[in-house]
Order: sequence, then structure tokens, then C-alpha cells
Amino acid sequence: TELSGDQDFQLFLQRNLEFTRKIRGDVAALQRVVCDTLQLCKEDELLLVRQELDIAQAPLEQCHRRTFQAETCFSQIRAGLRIYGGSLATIQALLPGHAGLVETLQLDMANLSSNIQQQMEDLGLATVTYPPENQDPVPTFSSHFHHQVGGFFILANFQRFLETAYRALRHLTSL
Amino acid sequence: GGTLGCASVAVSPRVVPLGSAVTASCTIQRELCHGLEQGKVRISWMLDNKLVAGSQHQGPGGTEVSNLTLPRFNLTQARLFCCVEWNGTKQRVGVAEIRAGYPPAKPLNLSCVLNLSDYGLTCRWEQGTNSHLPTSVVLKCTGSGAQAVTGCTPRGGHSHCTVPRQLLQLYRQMEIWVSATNALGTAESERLCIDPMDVAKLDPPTLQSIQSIPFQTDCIALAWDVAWGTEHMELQCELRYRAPEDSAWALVTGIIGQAGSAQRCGFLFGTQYCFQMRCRRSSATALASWSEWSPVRNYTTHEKAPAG
Amino acid sequence: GGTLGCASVAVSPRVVPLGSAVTASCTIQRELCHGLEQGKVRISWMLDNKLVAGSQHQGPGGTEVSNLTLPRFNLTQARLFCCVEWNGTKQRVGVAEIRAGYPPAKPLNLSCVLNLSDYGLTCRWEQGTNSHLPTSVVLKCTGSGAQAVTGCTPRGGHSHCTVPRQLLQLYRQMEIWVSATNALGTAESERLCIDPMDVAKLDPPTLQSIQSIPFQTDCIALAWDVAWGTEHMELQCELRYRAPEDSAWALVTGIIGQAGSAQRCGFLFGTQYCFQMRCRRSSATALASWSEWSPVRNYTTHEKAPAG
Repeated sequence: TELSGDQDFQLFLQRNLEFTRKIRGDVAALQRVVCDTLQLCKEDELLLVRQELDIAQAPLEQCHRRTFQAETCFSQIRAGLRIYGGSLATIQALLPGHAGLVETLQLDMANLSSNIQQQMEDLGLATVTYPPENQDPVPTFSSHFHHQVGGFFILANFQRFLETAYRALRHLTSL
Repeated sequence: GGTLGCASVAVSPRVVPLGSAVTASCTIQRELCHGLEQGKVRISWMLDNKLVAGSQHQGPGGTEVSNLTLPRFNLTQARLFCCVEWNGTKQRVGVAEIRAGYPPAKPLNLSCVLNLSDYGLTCRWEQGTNSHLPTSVVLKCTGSGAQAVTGCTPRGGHSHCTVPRQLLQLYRQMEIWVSATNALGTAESERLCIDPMDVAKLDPPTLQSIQSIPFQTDCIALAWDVAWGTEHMELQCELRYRAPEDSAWALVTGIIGQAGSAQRCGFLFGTQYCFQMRCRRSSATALASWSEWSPVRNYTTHEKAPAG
Repeated sequence: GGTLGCASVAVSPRVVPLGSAVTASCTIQRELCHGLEQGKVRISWMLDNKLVAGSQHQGPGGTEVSNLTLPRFNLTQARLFCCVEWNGTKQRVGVAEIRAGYPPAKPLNLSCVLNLSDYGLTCRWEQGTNSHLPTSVVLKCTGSGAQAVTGCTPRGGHSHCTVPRQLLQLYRQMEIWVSATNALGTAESERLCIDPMDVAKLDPPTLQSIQSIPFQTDCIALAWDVAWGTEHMELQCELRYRAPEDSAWALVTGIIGQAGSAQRCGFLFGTQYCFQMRCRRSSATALASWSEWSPVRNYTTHEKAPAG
């Protein structure tokens, strides 16, 4: 579908590019908290422990330039937002003092996902409606340290996910 | 309403438009009124403390009934007592509360501002004339397609309230309106169709440094920080400056907020200027308001070296 | 302890007096560490981000163990990481949190005031030096013979809190003290033994009227109301007055609050005086504090008629 000419679609992209930048800023803020309070700052110091952990990762290959497909890319972004929205519960348990920032992040992610869903419907694309409550099981860890390292990698993976999603949305502005 | 035993007072309607008619009836079941067994039952009425005359007749089953019509009820609130004569005194034996007023006025001039520190959307409106009746006012909002929910309820007769972040849909059009309801009807304001981000109230940027650019140019370099919490936004900023003796500000528009620095020429040498800056979201529609002007920052340009 | 799997870190004790020694051990069960199967296991330690050296030896069941002693631990809080070399990088595989500080200081200068509007007893104290450790502070109180209960808990590090009316024993001696507890011990303040009523903070009386007594006397009559909520109390009040040019106040003590009026002579004629009054419970011990002085009330005494 010819997208870039559509005025509403451009406004949707402008708005949600800014929204994604906001979410990335909030995730970076949480990463700084994990570094400052838990002294977990560098990924390459935690690779060994990561092998013992089962950390959710959300696929985004439909959003990469080579295999770019708008409809499935949107759906993968929404699916990923849902996975990371659920695993933020892990972060909330780790950083009780920052529950507000985590809640803001979850609200923003839910809004971004429903903004994308609304836009897909406006474009006549097929969409998935998720139940409001996220039933995915919250991951458990065999030790407090594993829980902390798990939290570190959830944020690192989510930041990478957002960078890819951001590039996909920016790519759409030029289509 | 009224006491079911000795006397029962019925009023309809209980709430009336101010100035319209009210009819009431009082039924006395003599055998249920201790002490009223003998003599004639004489029913009378008191509106709060004012005597009002009704017509009396025998009702079914030996009851005595009095009817009363108040042609133009122009009190906003009153208690209508049914009384009977007893031992030479007037006894209040039943009561009904009557209220009068107007349907709620249509709330006007609804406007909202998003507070970036807690992402609460504070909306204000004008309530219009007082309806004199208990009126419940709520702010309604709905994301497109979503079901309308109560965003917030103004406290104690105020005409503003704040929709919490949890009920907002950021970066997408929402419909927001005020609904006022009382016993005589409901009135709704115009619907505001906005993306809450478009009415975000920005704090001003902070001018960090101002320096003359060397080698005797009449140019200066400015550096600024955008307000906390707006780093992710595309901002459009304006700079204004003037020397004390200038009457008007010189205005520089179309500055990209994220750039963080800019240059400007055409300044007099050895002159003190004061500078201010303000920003707003560039993607926002006309609705978006400018931040306040930043605090003034003074700077004196360097002296021009004597030629040759 | 740290991870039960690949690495397990043990520290004792977890909370130490500042400057004392801390010993730690890290046990690596090589077969449980994916990727560590080959080569020599080299264990190292990081205190937050600072490398610290430990000694390594073979432990039971093919494990590798490293012991570490930090002779004088003078950080109030740190995370001690156990690390192993892997693919040329230092991998953090286990952690233990260490805290250091002092036992809580004895809370000092405990004083309380009863607020007569809600009969809450607000107590204040000085916390003393910071123990650097999570310290729980509670205000304890007990009526004579009764079991000690927690009266209130200061919020967010404040050193005051208010015991609600429900926990108070009025008109009887109560024991009140502050108790501070952290991992290194407990400290209690002196015990305040008071009847809450004795520390009631009274609002000042209100001077209602001041008049010269007729027939050319140099006396005046004063009338006052005691503060709302103190009508049932026996109050002992003081009056002070002075003319603008006087340097010091004249003080009248021992006035019975409930009397509501008094006379006083010795005033100059045709002179403006300003008057103030304050009260306290007469049955209260030395602890009882005076109310503030009432707002000033000015009065000009009448002129003396020319003699004969």
C-alpha cells in the first residue's frame, strides 16, 4: 500500500517516533539505575551468567531493511512490546524504589501498541487484540544475583528492540 | 414519602423547574393518630414557616385528604409541612422536601493542559449559571473506538480536574468533554478532540552560555539545554534579544531545539544585551502553547579593536 | 548467598561496624558453569568496580575456592563480586551485598506537645549521628502497668511523629520513649513520664473588652474569653501591658482564667496602653507551657476631668 503520501499516516509516524524516543529514554534511565545501584553496567562482564538464564527475546526480523514488511513488522513490534511489558515485572521487583518509572514505561508501551493497532486498522491491516491483563508467566530465577542479571539483560534486549523498531518507523516516513 | 402512619404527604414532582407549579396532598388516617380520635380534623399546610391554604375533603376509608397547589414555586429549596389542629395548637404531622432550579447549563470554554512532570491532563471549563440543584459534573474521555470513561471528577464545586496518566492515550487523538447532570436534565460541553501531547506545557529552555566569536566579528555563539523531560521531542524555538536602549526585542525564529547551539551576527561591539529563549513541540498542531520565556541572560559583546 | 549453581559467594557478617574486617569466600562448581569446562579456573574479586585480590585453593568435590579478607571495611555499602576469567574477559558470576555503619545513636531531647484540636500528641527528638544503616525508629508509649505499644512511627527519616488520641491515656502518667533499632543494635531515649494533658498546647485567650472604670478612677476593667476547648480547665493566666513610651511590660500574674474578668489600677489618664494575655493549666506541672500571648489589644484610658 502507498503509505508515505497519506497525511494521517505521516502524523502517526511523527507522533510515534517521538513516543519511541521517549520510551528509549525511560529504558536508558532504568539501565542507569541498574548500573548505579547494582553495579551491573557492562554486558561483556555477564555473558557467562547469561548462559544460565532464560531471557525472553522478541523477534523483529520483519522490520529489518532487507526483509522489511510493514504489516508483519507492526505486528512484531506489538508482540515484542507485550513480551517486554510482561517482563518489566521482573524489573519492578528488582527496583522497588523506581516503581513509578516502571509503571510509566508499561503505560507508554501499552499506548504505543494500541496506537499502532489503531493505525493498522485505519490502513485496513489485520490486527491482533491482546487481552488487557498480561497472563505471560513472570520469569523466575534460581538466585537473587541471577534475578539482577536477568533484569539487566531484559533492559539491554529491550533497548536494542526499540532501536530496531525506531529505525523501521523512520524508514516508513521515507516510503 | 411522609409518615405512613398518622399522616402521609405526597408531592409531585419533588424537583421542579424554578417558578413552575407544585401539587401536594396530605392524607390523615385519624385512627392512627393518637389523640386525634375526637372532633373534626382540620388540615393545614406550612411552607417552611409560612402558612399556605389547601382544600380539604373526605378521602376513602374515613381518611381526611387535603390538596394544595403552589402555582409558582420560586424557592430553590423548602420543606412543606402537613399540619392538624390539636388542643388548639397546630401540629406538624408530615413533611415533604421540595427543590427547584434549572437543568444544568452547558459547560463552556473547555481547555486542557498536559503537565509533563506527572503526565496528568488538567482540564478547565466554565460552569455557566447556577442550577440551584445538586448537580454531578464529570469529565469524560475516550480514545478513538474505545469506550467513554470518567476521566476525573471536580472536587467541591470546582470547574477543573486532572485526568491521571493511566486513563490517557498519548500520541493519539482523544475526545474529551464535560457532562453535568441534575434532576432536571443533563448538559454536555463541546467535545475537545486532542492528542494530549499537543497541549503539553513545556518548561522553558535554559541558556547555558553566550560568547562573542573571536577575530573581531559582530557574531555571538549561544548554547542552551532544552527542559528536562523534553529531550525526546522535536522542538521549535525562538530567541529574542535587545540592548537596554532598544525599545523592541529582536526576534529569531525557526531555531531547532535539539541543536543546542546557534550563531547570530549583527551585534554592536561592547554593548550589553539581554537574551531570552522559548520553545514548543514542532509536530504539535496550532493548539500547542509556547513555553514561558527562559530567565533573562545578559551578555556584553567584546570591544572592537582600534583599526590599523 | 550468591548463586547456588556455578558460583556461590558467602560473606560474614553481612553488616559490620564501619572500619572492621569482612571475610568472604567464593566457591566455583566448575561443572555447573556452562563454558567453564576447560582450562584453569582463575577467581578474582571486584568491590563495586575496584579489583581486590583474594587467595585461591582447591575446595572439596573438585570445586575452586577463593577467600578474601577486607581488613578495614570503611564503605557504608558495597557489592562484592566474585569473578572468573572466561574467553579473556572477567565474568561476574556471584555477588554479596555488604553494609557497614554504627549501632543507632541514643535519641535525645525528647519532648511532646498535645494538640487540643485533635488531642494528638506530637513528639520530637534529636536522632543523633547517622548510623548509615537501615534503622527503624518508633515512639513507644505505655500507661502505668499497661503493655508498651508503638505510639507512632516517624515518616521518611523525620524525627517527629504524632500519637493518635486512641493510644493516649489522658489525665494519667504515661511513659513515652523513642526506640531505634538496626542490624548492629538498639538504642532508647530517656523515658518521658508525663500526663499528656500537662503538655497541652493552649491557644491564647481573647481579650474581649477593656474599659476605664467611671468616677475618675485610674482603674480599668478587663474581660476575656479563654480559648475554645479549654473551658473545662482551671487556667492560670498572666496579663501584660505597657504604654508606648514604657520600655518594659508591666506583668500581672496569678489571674484565674475562668473568672473571665479582672480589674487593675494605677493607670495614667488619657494614655494609650497595649494589653496581652496568656494562660496555662494551673494543675499542670512545670512541664506545662504557656499559650502564646494573645493578639495585642490597645486601649486609651479616659482623660482626668479638671479638678473643681
